[in-house]
Amino acid sequence: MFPWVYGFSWTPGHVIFVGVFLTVAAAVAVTVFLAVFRSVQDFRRGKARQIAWQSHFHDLPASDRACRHALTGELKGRVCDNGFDCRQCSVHARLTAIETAPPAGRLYHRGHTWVRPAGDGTLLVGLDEIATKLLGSVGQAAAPPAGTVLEANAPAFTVRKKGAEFRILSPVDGVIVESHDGSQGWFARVKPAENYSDVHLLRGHEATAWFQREVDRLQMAACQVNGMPALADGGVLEGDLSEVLPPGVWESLSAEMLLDS
Amino acid sequence: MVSALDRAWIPRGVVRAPLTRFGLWVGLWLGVFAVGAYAMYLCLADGLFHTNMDNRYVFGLWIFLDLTVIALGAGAFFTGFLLYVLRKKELKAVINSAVVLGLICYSGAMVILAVDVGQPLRAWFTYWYPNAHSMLAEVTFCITCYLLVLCIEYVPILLKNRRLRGIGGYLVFEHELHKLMVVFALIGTLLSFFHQGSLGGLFGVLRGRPFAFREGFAIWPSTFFLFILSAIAAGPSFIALTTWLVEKISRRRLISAEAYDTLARISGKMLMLYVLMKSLDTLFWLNQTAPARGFPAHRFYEFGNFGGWTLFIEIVILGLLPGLALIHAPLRAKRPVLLAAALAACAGVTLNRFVLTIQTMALPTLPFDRLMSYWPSWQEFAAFGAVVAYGVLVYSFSFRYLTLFPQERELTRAELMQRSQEA
Amino acid sequence: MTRRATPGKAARYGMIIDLDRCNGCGACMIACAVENNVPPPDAKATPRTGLNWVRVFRVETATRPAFVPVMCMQCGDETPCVSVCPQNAVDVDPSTGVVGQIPERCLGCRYCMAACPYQARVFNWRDPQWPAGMEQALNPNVSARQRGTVEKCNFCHGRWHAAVEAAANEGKTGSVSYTPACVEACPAQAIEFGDLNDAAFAAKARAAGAFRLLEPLGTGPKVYYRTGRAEVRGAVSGLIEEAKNGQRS
Amino acid sequence: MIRRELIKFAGGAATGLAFTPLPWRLLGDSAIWTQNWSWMPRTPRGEVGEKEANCTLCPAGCAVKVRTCGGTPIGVWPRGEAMCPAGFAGHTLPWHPLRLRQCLNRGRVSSLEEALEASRAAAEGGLAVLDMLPGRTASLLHRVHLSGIANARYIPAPQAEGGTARAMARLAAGSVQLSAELGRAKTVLSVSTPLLDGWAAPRRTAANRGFTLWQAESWRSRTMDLADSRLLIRPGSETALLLGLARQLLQTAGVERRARLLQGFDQLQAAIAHAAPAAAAERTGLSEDRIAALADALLRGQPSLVIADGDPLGGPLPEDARLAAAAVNVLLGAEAFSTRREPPVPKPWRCIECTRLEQVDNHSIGLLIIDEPAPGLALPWAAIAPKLKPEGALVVALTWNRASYARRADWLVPVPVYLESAADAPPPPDTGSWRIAVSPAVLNPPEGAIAAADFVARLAGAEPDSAARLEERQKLAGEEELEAAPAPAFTRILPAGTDGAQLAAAAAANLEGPPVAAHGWRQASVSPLLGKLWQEWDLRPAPGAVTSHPETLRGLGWHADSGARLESEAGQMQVLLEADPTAPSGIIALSAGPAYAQICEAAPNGAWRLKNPKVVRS
Repeated sequence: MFPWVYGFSWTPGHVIFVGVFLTVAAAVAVTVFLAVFRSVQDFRRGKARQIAWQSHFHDLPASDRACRHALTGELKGRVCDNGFDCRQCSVHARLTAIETAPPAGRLYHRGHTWVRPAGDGTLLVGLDEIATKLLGSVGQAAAPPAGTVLEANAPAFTVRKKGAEFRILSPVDGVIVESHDGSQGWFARVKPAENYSDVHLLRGHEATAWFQREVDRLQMAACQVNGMPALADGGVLEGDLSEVLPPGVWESLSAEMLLDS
Repeated sequence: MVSALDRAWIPRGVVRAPLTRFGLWVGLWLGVFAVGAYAMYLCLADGLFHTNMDNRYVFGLWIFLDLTVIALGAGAFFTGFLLYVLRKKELKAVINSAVVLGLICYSGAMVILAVDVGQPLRAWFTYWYPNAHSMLAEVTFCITCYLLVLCIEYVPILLKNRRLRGIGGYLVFEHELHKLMVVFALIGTLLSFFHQGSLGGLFGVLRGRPFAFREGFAIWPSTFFLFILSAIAAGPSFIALTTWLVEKISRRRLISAEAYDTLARISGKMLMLYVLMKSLDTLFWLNQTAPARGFPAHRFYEFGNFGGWTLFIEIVILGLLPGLALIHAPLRAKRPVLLAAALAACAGVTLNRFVLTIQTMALPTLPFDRLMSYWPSWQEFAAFGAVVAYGVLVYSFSFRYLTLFPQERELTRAELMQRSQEA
Repeated sequence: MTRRATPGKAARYGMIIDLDRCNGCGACMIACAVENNVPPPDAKATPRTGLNWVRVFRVETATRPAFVPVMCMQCGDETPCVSVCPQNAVDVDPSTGVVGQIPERCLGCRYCMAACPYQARVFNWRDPQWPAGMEQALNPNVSARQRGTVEKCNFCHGRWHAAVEAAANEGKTGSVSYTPACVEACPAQAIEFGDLNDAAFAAKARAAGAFRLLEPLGTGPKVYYRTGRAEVRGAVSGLIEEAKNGQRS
Repeated sequence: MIRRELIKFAGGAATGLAFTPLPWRLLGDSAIWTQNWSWMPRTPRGEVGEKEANCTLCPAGCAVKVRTCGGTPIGVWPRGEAMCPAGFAGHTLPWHPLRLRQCLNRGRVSSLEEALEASRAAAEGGLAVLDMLPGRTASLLHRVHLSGIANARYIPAPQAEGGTARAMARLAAGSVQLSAELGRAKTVLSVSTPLLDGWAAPRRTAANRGFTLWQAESWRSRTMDLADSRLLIRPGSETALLLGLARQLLQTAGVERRARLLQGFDQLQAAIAHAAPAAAAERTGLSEDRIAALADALLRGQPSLVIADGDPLGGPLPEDARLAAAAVNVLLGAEAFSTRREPPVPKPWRCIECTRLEQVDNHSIGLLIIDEPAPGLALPWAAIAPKLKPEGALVVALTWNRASYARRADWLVPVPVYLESAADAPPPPDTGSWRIAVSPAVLNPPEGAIAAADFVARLAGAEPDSAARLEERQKLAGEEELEAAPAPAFTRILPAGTDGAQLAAAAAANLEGPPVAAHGWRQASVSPLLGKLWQEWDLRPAPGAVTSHPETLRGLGWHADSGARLESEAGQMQVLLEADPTAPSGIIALSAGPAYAQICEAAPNGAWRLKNPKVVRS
């Protein structure tokens, strides 16, 4: 292959043959290098967690990725391609341009967490009713300690139950200043990050629509199971779902609803 | 402790055998692997006389099986091509499994190859002193490159594991790699195309072996193209078969009926095309190529063990019939028919590889020579057994801990729901 | 791949084997093994695993059997083995026309053996072994081959090399004349060795009664056979018409 | 930061390294590592030379040149004429795996002095030297040295002498030695004799031989393959064929007229009285026409020659076959026979007479010395054992190999082999002219080896000087060129005292057991390299191979390709059963080699045959 190897001389066949394969090898190498380079780049720009979420997000079934405006019926069947991060979403910006009033009450994240301003400049972060129904009481050990940096859509903490493990996505950017066992509904008091924004969180009728949809999903699953408390009023489900649903179904359904796969 | 760890690695929402059963299964195959590894050691450290190969059967069981597994492993590249390039979304259901199967087939073939050449330490000479005219050089280049590509394609599947994805930048790298996957799909297709062909060309160019020799296009004999066709015809069938087998062994439903149907339909169409081409090629060879080289067709089929029946079985029984069954929608809708046809298609390709390797070796060329038979030694069987065991192990671990069938979760939930309803 | 030709006139060495003279004694096989340091058979060797660069086939005919020595035919036109070797361990020396096998480069894939229609190639299935002390009696001009490599007749390359050196010492270049071991050994003088570029020798090779093995394959062997017996010609040549003629006679 | 810099440094270094010769050099070197393995033999180094010699492995004594490297022989090549395959491997004989290198006393390592001491003690009970290759200078020296020992005998191996020529000599007037010269014959009938395969010089086997060959044999031997006409006969029917042939010949008027004038004609007539064409045909399995055609060919193609020596390894033919062959030769005029000239013996050498083995009384040998200089020939032990004293007889084998007589001998004394000492070949059986074929010493014999003649000299109290004596004789031969003389007139057609009726009865006798055609190639044990001819290729039957038609094997309930044991009343040997569709059916061809001597018995008529052989699967 090389001119200094004894008795070798180049022929057109060699040129084509070696050329093609060197090209292929180079293409493979360049592509891999590109992937590595881009990954390093992502890290350097601090986009790693976000990209990890993006990668994860794209594995979710389309039904899990419904746009908030599809939930409310404003847009028909739109699937989010932004990883539920409406802060950069042009569609969302356009649709909510007029709505400027600061929200009151809970703002919901699609991973079934909520955020509520505590009034002293900090935010309270908690699990919503569905998550609580799915997981039961979260317990002391679950909440992250004070000082933990949270990033929206990045895993905030992990919940273990019945041998299964779910990570809970953080709804906001910020730093935990106080953690709580969740007995009062919240599990962390967060000091918001400087460029804090909450536009990606569901609010008002969006939240209602989304919540209704999630309850429907649960109910659909639940209805197929005998002995499940049936709910005609669309209210909150009764009982510990982990006891009622078949274990495999409970785990995968919970993971799906918590956007964990 | 171990079982908790095991559980933490198993993908969410799927059901896997208890750890003890899995351990037994793994232990069984590790045993097979150990025997084969010993046989390989004998061949490598002591010499190839441990095989029953000889100066007549210079290629034994291994070349036949290498060719066969690589043909069946073609499902990997073809599925990738259909999914990433032709955008056949239905095949997303099996792409991961196909990649793992391809990786197993190719790496296994490489291992067997390393054992069955006389001087494996000199394997790199092919890169150092390549002979551009040799089909084997082309095969070596293509297979090593493609194995690399398969490894790269395997990385995202691996990194998506429930535990691994949590580590550092794994998901980031996976994400970036995935964005470039179409490049690998294209390169893989190119490489596979050439080396499947070159494996066919391997025997087709043997001008000294009129039974194998074929004329063709430019530097490629017709077997070059026939091998590609037969491999892409059998590949989807093999994926359907293995998926069904895994379903049976794991007692799970893994892919939807539509996915089976798509695989079968593609396999059937390609098989029909292949049978047509193969028939034309055979007619041309029997009437033109071979007689021109002093070998009238009857000379190939007058030896007791290898009558004309091989040709009939290969083309009609294991080619035309499964092809017809697979292109006819009502027929392939019946699962047993589909599976039988897929099995026949794979068997047909296997027989084709057998004929081209073992029968080519057996048939005498010198007019005063006679037919000789060959039976592999236990070492050859064991070495192959080790590769099968390696494949089963890699697949078993991949199946248990990685997401090979994205549809499985949904199907499992439906099934679990139904079961608990019945209870 | 290609070697620079020796300056001066190139040779095309070839053989003419008289099948009517060969009596199948096997002297060529033993002489060849001695000359080329081919090891004696091991305890489990068989005709199918054995190392013989030349083999004498016994061919039954309608009358008495014929003996056919088959060595590497040194194919010329479309050498089946050269083009298949993945790493150029087989080449044709343009200065001699001899197909060379480079054992140091051989991977042992045996593709060349599959390609050879004459089964002239053999494989070292195990390490070569000589009884203790017998390695002292090896030919110093030819090195022993390792297990896992292919070997074959090269028209006694060692002898050719010695002849070239001797000629060079005398200031001569180009084609040299020498005698391979089997030719020297044959008690019946059934093998004639020469340069096919030499008109007289070439004429002999093309004379009536001469033929080559499997000629229609187009491999262009440089080993010719000759017989006056039609039945032998029919049984050996592989030509369909010849076989019919042989049966008739 | 530091880690990143380290990585950068390493990456840069790796890239830079690729542009230096180092990695390429390493790659090249690793190619060499795969080529030089410590267990690969190194070819010898040293100055290459050439020595003229003669091959002394068999009586053919072919002229050879020995190529040497640093003094060690690296090849034997023909000088002028031709050589057999074994000759080409002759230079490896010193390293034969069965080579004996030390004196052994019943398996225990011992010394030459002890062997001599034990021999001296045993010699008092009567000493005999059995010479397996008579006719050499060493054979003469045995006789010279034995003349100084009381009660000593010299016994030449019977099968080493040409059987037909010896039988013919008994028909000639006066005491002569005869030789059958193929070179003079136009038609030759060979009866179970490997005429073209080791019987004579290799040049005889060349395709351009000057005679038409009819081969009568019971298996497809190499000579049979090469013969112009093949007569496939039943084993043991040689005498019947020859008597039938004699009867055919006598139907020609001229032949009969001449034969009537010879003594013993009446006995011959008595012998052939029962050899009616139909009887001979029935016995041999040939058609009457075929025997008639043979007779016709022998008569037309004069001078013609009948040789019925038999295969020396398969066992010589019985005496009655040799007598019948001699009679046929006389009927045909015996023009191709010549008087064998005795090789010159230096005047002062005083030799004792030769004793034939059958002349030796039973229980009369206290010390038997077996001189086995070249591989191959062996006598059945059953022929030797009765001659030994029942109590305290000692057998000393002067041999190079641990196989043939080693099992029977009390003492094994290593001798130098071909190329290790100066030696000569005995005169070949097919020529009456005589030349001395000497091979000089090229190698040193192993420590402790002693030339057989020197061992006998030491026993006789003489100085070992066989090398010097060989030189002396060689000089003598140079002065005196001895040409073959025409054969004397034959006055008899059967030796005096031959009983014609007995001869007829021998021809008609039925053989016991399955028809076994035993044969062998005496050179098979020269070198393991020769295994190429039967183990790595099937040009010859492997020693120990039992070959038969598949149908015949099946009929006997034997399975091909399986190891088996061949047993007879005298012993047993390992055999390999092989099926050969081209083999004659109904006959078991046994390629035994020297191992055959272990299991066969010597009949009073000089033949050795298997008695009640059977194959036991092992």
